Amino acid sequence: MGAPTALTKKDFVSDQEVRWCPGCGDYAILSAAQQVFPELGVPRERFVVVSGIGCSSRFPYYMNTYGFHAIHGRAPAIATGIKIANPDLSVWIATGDGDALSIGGNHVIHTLRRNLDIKILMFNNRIYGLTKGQLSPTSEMGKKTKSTPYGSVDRPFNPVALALGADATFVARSVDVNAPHLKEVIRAAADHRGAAFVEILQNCNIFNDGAWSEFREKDRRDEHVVELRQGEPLVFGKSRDRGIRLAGCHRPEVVTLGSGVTEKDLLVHDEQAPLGYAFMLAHMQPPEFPLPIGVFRRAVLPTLEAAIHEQIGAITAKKGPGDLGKLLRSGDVWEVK
Amino acid sequence: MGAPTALTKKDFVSDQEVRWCPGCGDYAILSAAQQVFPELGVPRERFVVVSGIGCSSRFPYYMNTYGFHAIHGRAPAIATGIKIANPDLSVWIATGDGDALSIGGNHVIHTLRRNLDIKILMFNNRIYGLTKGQLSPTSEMGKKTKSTPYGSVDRPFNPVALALGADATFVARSVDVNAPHLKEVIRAAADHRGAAFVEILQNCNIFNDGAWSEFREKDRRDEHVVELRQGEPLVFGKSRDRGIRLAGCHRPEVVTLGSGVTEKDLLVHDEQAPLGYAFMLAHMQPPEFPLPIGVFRRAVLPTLEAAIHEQIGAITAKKGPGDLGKLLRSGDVWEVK
Amino acid sequence: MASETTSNGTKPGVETLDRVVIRFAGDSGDGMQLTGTQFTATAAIVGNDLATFPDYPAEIRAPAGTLPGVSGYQVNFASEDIFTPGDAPDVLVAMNPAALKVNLKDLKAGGILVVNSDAFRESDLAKAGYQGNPLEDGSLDGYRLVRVEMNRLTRSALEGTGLPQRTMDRSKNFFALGMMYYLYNRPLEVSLRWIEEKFASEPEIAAANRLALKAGYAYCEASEIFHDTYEVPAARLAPGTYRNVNGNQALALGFVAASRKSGLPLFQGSYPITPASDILHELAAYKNFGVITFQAEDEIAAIGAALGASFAGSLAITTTSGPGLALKSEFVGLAVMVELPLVVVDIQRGGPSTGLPTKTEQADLLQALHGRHGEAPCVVLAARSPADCFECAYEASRLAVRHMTPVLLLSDGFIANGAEPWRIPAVEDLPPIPVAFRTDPEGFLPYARDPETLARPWAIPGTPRLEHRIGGLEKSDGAGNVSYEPLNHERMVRLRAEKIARVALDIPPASPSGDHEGGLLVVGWGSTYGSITAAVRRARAEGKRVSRLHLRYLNPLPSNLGEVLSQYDRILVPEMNLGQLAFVLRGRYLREIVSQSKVEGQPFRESEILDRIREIA
Amino acid sequence: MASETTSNGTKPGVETLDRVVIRFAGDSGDGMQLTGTQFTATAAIVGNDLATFPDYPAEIRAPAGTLPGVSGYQVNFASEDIFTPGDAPDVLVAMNPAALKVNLKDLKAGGILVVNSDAFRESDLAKAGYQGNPLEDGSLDGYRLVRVEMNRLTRSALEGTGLPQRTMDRSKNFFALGMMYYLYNRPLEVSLRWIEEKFASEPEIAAANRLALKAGYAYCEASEIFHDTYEVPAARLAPGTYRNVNGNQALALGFVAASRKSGLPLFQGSYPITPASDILHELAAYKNFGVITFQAEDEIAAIGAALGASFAGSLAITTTSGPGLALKSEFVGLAVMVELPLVVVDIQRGGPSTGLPTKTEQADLLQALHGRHGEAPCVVLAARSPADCFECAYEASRLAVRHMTPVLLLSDGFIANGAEPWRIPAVEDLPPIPVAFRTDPEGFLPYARDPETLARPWAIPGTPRLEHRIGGLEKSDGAGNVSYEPLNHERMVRLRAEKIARVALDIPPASPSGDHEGGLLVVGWGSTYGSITAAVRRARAEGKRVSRLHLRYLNPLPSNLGEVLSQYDRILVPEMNLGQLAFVLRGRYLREIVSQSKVEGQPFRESEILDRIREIA
Ligand SMILES: Cc1ncc(C[n+]2csc(CCOP(=O)(O)OP(=O)(O)O)c2C)c(N)n1
Ligand SMILES: Cc1ncc(C[n+]2csc(CCOP(=O)(O)OP(=O)(O)O)c2C)c(N)n1
Ligand code: SF4
Ligand code: SF4
Ligand SMILES: [Mg+2]
Ligand SMILES: [Mg+2]
Repeated sequence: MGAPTALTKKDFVSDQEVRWCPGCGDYAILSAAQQVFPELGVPRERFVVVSGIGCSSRFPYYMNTYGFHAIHGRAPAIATGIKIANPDLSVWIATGDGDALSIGGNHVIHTLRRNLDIKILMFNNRIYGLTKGQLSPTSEMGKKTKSTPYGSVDRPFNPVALALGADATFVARSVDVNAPHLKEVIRAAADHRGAAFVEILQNCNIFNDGAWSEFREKDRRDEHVVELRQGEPLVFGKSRDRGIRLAGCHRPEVVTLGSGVTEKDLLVHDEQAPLGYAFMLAHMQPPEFPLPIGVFRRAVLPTLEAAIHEQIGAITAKKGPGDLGKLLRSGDVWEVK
Repeated sequence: MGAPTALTKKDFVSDQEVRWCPGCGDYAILSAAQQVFPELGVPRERFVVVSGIGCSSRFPYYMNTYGFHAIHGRAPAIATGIKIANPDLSVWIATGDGDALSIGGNHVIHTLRRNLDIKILMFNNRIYGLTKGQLSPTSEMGKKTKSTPYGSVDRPFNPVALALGADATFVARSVDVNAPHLKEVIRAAADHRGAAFVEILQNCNIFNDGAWSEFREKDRRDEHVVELRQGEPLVFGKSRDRGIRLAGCHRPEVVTLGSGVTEKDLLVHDEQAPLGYAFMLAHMQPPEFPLPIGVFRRAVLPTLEAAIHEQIGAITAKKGPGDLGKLLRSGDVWEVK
Repeated sequence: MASETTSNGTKPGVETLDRVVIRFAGDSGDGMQLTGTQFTATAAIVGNDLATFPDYPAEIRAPAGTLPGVSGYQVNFASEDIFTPGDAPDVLVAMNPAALKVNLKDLKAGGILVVNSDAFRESDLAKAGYQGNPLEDGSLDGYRLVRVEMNRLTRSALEGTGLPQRTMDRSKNFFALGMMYYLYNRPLEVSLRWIEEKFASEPEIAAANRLALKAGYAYCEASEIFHDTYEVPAARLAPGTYRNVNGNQALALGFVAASRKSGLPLFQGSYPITPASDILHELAAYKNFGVITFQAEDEIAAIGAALGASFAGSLAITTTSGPGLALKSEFVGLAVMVELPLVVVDIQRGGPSTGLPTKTEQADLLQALHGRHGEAPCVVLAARSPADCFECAYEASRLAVRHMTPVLLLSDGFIANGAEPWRIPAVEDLPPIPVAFRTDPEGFLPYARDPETLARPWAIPGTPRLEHRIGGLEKSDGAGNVSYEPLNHERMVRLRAEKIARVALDIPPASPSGDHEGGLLVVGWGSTYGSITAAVRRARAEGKRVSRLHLRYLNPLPSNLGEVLSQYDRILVPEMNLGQLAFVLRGRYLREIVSQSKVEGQPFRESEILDRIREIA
Repeated sequence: MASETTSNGTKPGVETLDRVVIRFAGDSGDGMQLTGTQFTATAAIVGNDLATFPDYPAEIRAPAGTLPGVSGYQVNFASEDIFTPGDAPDVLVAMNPAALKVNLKDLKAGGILVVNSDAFRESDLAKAGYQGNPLEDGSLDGYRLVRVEMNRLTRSALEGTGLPQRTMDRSKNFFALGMMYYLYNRPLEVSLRWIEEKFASEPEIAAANRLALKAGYAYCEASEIFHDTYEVPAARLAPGTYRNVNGNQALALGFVAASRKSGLPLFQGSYPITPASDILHELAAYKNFGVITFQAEDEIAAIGAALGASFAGSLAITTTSGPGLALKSEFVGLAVMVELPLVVVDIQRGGPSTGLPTKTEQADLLQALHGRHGEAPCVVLAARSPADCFECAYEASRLAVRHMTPVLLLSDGFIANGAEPWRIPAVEDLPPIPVAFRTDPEGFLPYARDPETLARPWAIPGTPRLEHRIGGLEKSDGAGNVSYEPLNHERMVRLRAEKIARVALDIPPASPSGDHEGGLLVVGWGSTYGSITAAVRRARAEGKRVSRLHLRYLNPLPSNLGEVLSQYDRILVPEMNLGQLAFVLRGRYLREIVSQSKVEGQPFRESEILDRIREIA
């Protein structure tokens, strides 16, 4: 995608003051993106960051690229138009759990099924931040929020499962403050040719502080997440002493290594495995399981924008480029003298 | 749900002339519903059939129940309000592949995740019927339609997979003209306490004739579908000589019975299995596999409307029924003489 | 093939007429739309002026033989210039009792009534709700009834084909067509050629239709069921090359032309909806013009994708009907705020809500003008006829690009499906649509304004050193950064309003036809053009002091409009709504307006407007 | 606790004032909204009339100390009746330099300026963009500057608590509040009680705030930094029980009241959006009133669920702001077609598009009136003040149910968040809302009409033998079956229009205040009520012949409105938009209207309207 340029993080910092609450997880995500973008070999002017509405959707203002802060939930629609109109652009979406999965759910699943080469970074703080603390479709049941003062009775979405259900070709999960992991996942999403859905666990320290503590805090996360790495067994724990094994097909279980159980017995991660596998991983949830982070699925399939332009190319090659004068005069015409 | 009443099919036939094209698969679905409804032990006045827009969405006019022919894609929203407002009603949605999965996709997945006790019958003819033949999100790639005269380049949804991704508690598939099977599935959906998503393969003989021939035609379907039956092995074929076995976890394969392979080797269907299993089935697609029909998943979880009313009940029990006079006078009040 | 029509020589008793209106009516399954279109194609080639009105049921296929299943196609063809499909048909072809029942009331007294008498069995009559048989009870005595056993005659003509009887019966519309060709002394070639092409892959069907067409013609010749035949000579149309277009085709062509002339690739984001879907179908076929058609998941995504494509530098359009425009409201507001070019086409249909999807109406004008939250002004245009759709699409594109604004273009079901001859413009005569993307980083400000138009620069992604962010929050004047500053907001609200107001400098002034002043002025917009024009011409012929003005530009209104209106004593505004333009004109110019409303899902008849003119002029 | 405030005795130099305006301003993190609300609560209990204006940034938390992060709360409290939060504050409390910079321009000349001098370090000044220190450069000489080391003083007051310094600093807003209580001789009890309840689970915080509050009070007492103190006696309000409400609370209460009085369970379908979300928050707490709040996935689903609930027999409402209303357009059209009761609340904010989400505006009127395709008339009401929201919610519910129609109710950010004393009505005095669901199958026709209102019957699912189908396609008159019949469509379009027009018989006539005729009439709607009323009162005191009329009913307009307008020589319509009501009145009554526009995201000042009146009266 263009010649490599000597870009640095600084090149991606816009002149706008960042206006998130101090301590918000969004800062870490911004920083990760600003670090990864210069490394992608894409000239800066080819990046477009699109967003909806929400704290997370302020993201484009802070990225010194082309940006479009759209309306609530509609970033995928705009991104789709941009990408189809100019496939040379590197098109990213920054969105929140409400923006992407509540009002924008349909656009997200359609973007994924169509496999447009667009990268969706969904900041999941399990709450509506910008509107000051209402329930989101990822909020856990029983949650007390401004709109559910007695606790919510809504079952939440599992974002990774939903993306898989929509047949997304790239599905991943990472954590705001786990910088190396997050950067790796963002890079992997960028490298994927096709739609990428990345759920980023993000802390809203004002309206939902601590929602993801066990996966964010340095001293706890090793016990609570399992990193998915292609071709490697699913091991976790501070001392990497536990892993995931299949108790039966589709039935994962946590086992402790040693005493007869070795890494050989564990599930080995395969991003290209049949979808049932990724779906199983998507349903591994605490407290029973550690939370998988990393790439759940990566599949190479034609992208929509490429297919559209190929079709146009093929038909143009066959019919010759359109001649406007001829087109206007097509069908039954007659002359009046 | 109320005392059984001696209803018959006739009671569910409205006085409106049915206005589908002769030969349309919708007739068979209508007839199946009109046969099943009287058997459900629900008084007729408690049925409400809601729909969006499309040929399929004409359904409510022909059912002699309460009905609401809404706007395109929005039936789930209306049905949600009806069901929450009055949980005693038996609420059904008749919808098409475009209505449910294109414009209405978001409402469908939210209705499923919330697990409202609403039954969604999606008539999948892989085309827009009412608007005379455009691409639908279930149309196969390469399809030539009015809106894709050179063939479509859109990857279709897998409706069953999408419903599972949205964590639907009941997901099934049936075929318009397979009356006994369809009635069984509709009955099972009715019996399920929670959201039910039923994909019904339906033939549009005008704009997409033959889309599902191999699953519809009496003499071919046994070779091309595998019926999912709880606790039974996945056997198919006219002479029930083939079945589905796991070649590895998540990897189904078709095997021929005999020559060492017996029913014991086959997958045994379990509607309550972990979700990875149902998702695997959802991805069994022709030509490699026979198409599974029947109930993919059935899980019992609290319904939204019940939870809402329970919460109201519990809070009312605790606080006492609201006193309007007191409410108006709550907070800091003062008297002016 | 041409030799096959030699029978079309001169015949005894050929009377010359100025104009004739035929309505073909039958069951939805009878192929009446096709028959009408074929008759129209031939009339066009013969050189008649013409106007058509297809009227079909909302159901895909209502039960055969019933009243809701009736489909009709009316064509008015003439040697003079005409503006409407005609009020009352001179000829009604009724293929079954339901078609007779639905359409008879419109047939002129003494008009020719051709019926397929094979379709008047007792069961057919019952389906149409007839007690007795109208062919026999004398109830049709006021018409020149011509009974033809079309099924039988078609079958016998097709005997040699070996086709099953049901298939044969399907050709009877061509039999009827052949009869009309005989009656009006039309050549068969156009339809024969069309049959050949259309059914190239089904040669038996082609043969059947060909035979049926000729049989219908020959039957009249042989049977002399028509005493006289008629001729409608070519019209004195302006010299040029013509083709027949309906409104949706013309829109599609207009956008492709604008794309070519501007050098911008055309991007259509759309979601199917009657009666707008055909624009998508048309454009989807123009792939070798680089046209991208994106069928989105809904109307919101459709406009969103179009707006994204506009940001990326395409000529972006989105096409829909009323319910879709309602859904797009929020996005049109965003387009106003980000000031990108975008054409939003609304093919109006009967409302409110799902309403009458296949019928025509003009009741979305106020939605187009006001259907957004906040002060969100847009340019609004309306096409007046099928051929005018070409110019309007082109003009909407030009204004959108030049003024960096969303433009709403209104058409309706009547002109979308109705056809008329279109004088094809030469490509070089089309006005230029200059576009200059901003490329110079020097002094670039995303919300700097062109001093003349107040348009902001179009700086598209991919351009080095113009990286910038746009969005729906209020913008600071010039820099375009987010601004909550009170006075900046007021300034921007007024700038956006002024930008649209200045479009009035870029459009022609209002210029009424008729008298410059005095008497009655009939003001119209959109598809009432034909009926108004015809009615006013007639009234003037009667000596009434009546002029007319048809508005293409509804926002901004032409800058001299207030002045023009003030020249007349009375103003009449006929509209297919409850008086929406009338309300706007009253509010703008404080002029008393007589509003004439018709909300039947049907276009105005010339006579309805004429009657109203007679009452008040 | 009451004994703790004995210090609030008589003090030397207590001056009595009729009204005072205080503005608390600080960083978003400084708790200014809380401080303002507390001062207001106390003023209410003291018996003052009052009006408030909270003004906070769009960002959740803009960077601390910056200009966009400034949050303000203005309260006007008085012994006379007042209508606005006041144009210019008498007192400005500025917690940091940014707050000073943003707000100083509004402070009255010679006004009291209380600053937290601890927040004027060099880095603080830089963040606010100050070059020098305004506290030292003489630029504040025109004000009564009172510098208080609030951080230091608060910390020393909280020394014993052992709390970390950062936590201590959070209580400094209570210190400031205590100072204002001293200055205006207010009791501390109300706030002390509130602190106790609010922080019941965090006793250290409660203690800290309590101490800070008293310390602020005591500091003034001890330091005598204020030479005089002031008293604002209780206002002569109409007798009754009062509480303080903001508009959104009042709406919530109004709907609960309507639910109770009608016997219909309340169903709210909503999607959060500023500034409407609080209605959802309020209603979600009223579960023991049987209130169901459904937070939908978007605005479309929210109105859809509400319409479904209405079908099922609930009192159904949906609440949103402009962008949400745009999204609901299509569904409002369906509600018009199915003729079910539904209240749609739009709390207007600055537009277009995302605009200025936390600022106020009145620019959705035309959207409310016209923002639907087809002829889709609705009832439209607008609330004029926080307390009026109660009545409007109630009245909207009554009209929706009685006339079987969607009702759009407009409020805006200003009154949604602004508070005023509300005279609580007795439950038995609320007008009845009779509801009779249809139960009799005999002769049941879903679209039969009440002869008086033209409302159709409400027959809810679950009722035996009333099974019927409704939907968005055109209905046949009476039976309500799908009908494409042209004349039926025209009849139904006119019936729906007439049904809404007849609502005019069910509402009070327009009745201006002031003179019955002659001179200037100021016509307003919505939240301009306060400024207009105050300005007109002032102008009349100056001897101007000026009257005023405030419209609650915007569609239909009161039936005597045309007559009323014709009684006056000139008409002025001040609006926070570009003249939307003015346009409607011109279009309806062909009256010349002077439109006064302000689109700054800020309410009108009394003086702005007064100036305009002086110019033209
Ligand atoms: C059409 C519309 N509806 C509602 C809103 C109000 N709104 C803005 S952001 C938001 C949700 C934000 O939640 P999320 O997407 O999770 O983002 P976060 O702020 O948590 O990052 C809502 C409801 C809006 N701006 N527009
Ligand atoms: C808002 C809106 N957009 C578009 C339409 C046009 N429309 C009606 S039905 C339909 C799709 C029908 O397809 P499907 O849901 O698959 O139903 P089918 O007719 O195939 O049964 C469309 C696009 C509409 N009525 N309303
Ligand atoms: S409200 Fe929450 S998500 Fe929003 S900026 Fe503040 S901490 Fe971040
Ligand atoms: S168009 Fe297709 S789906 Fe619609 S009624 Fe006809 S056959 Fe059925
Ligand atoms: Mg969030
Ligand atoms: Mg379909």
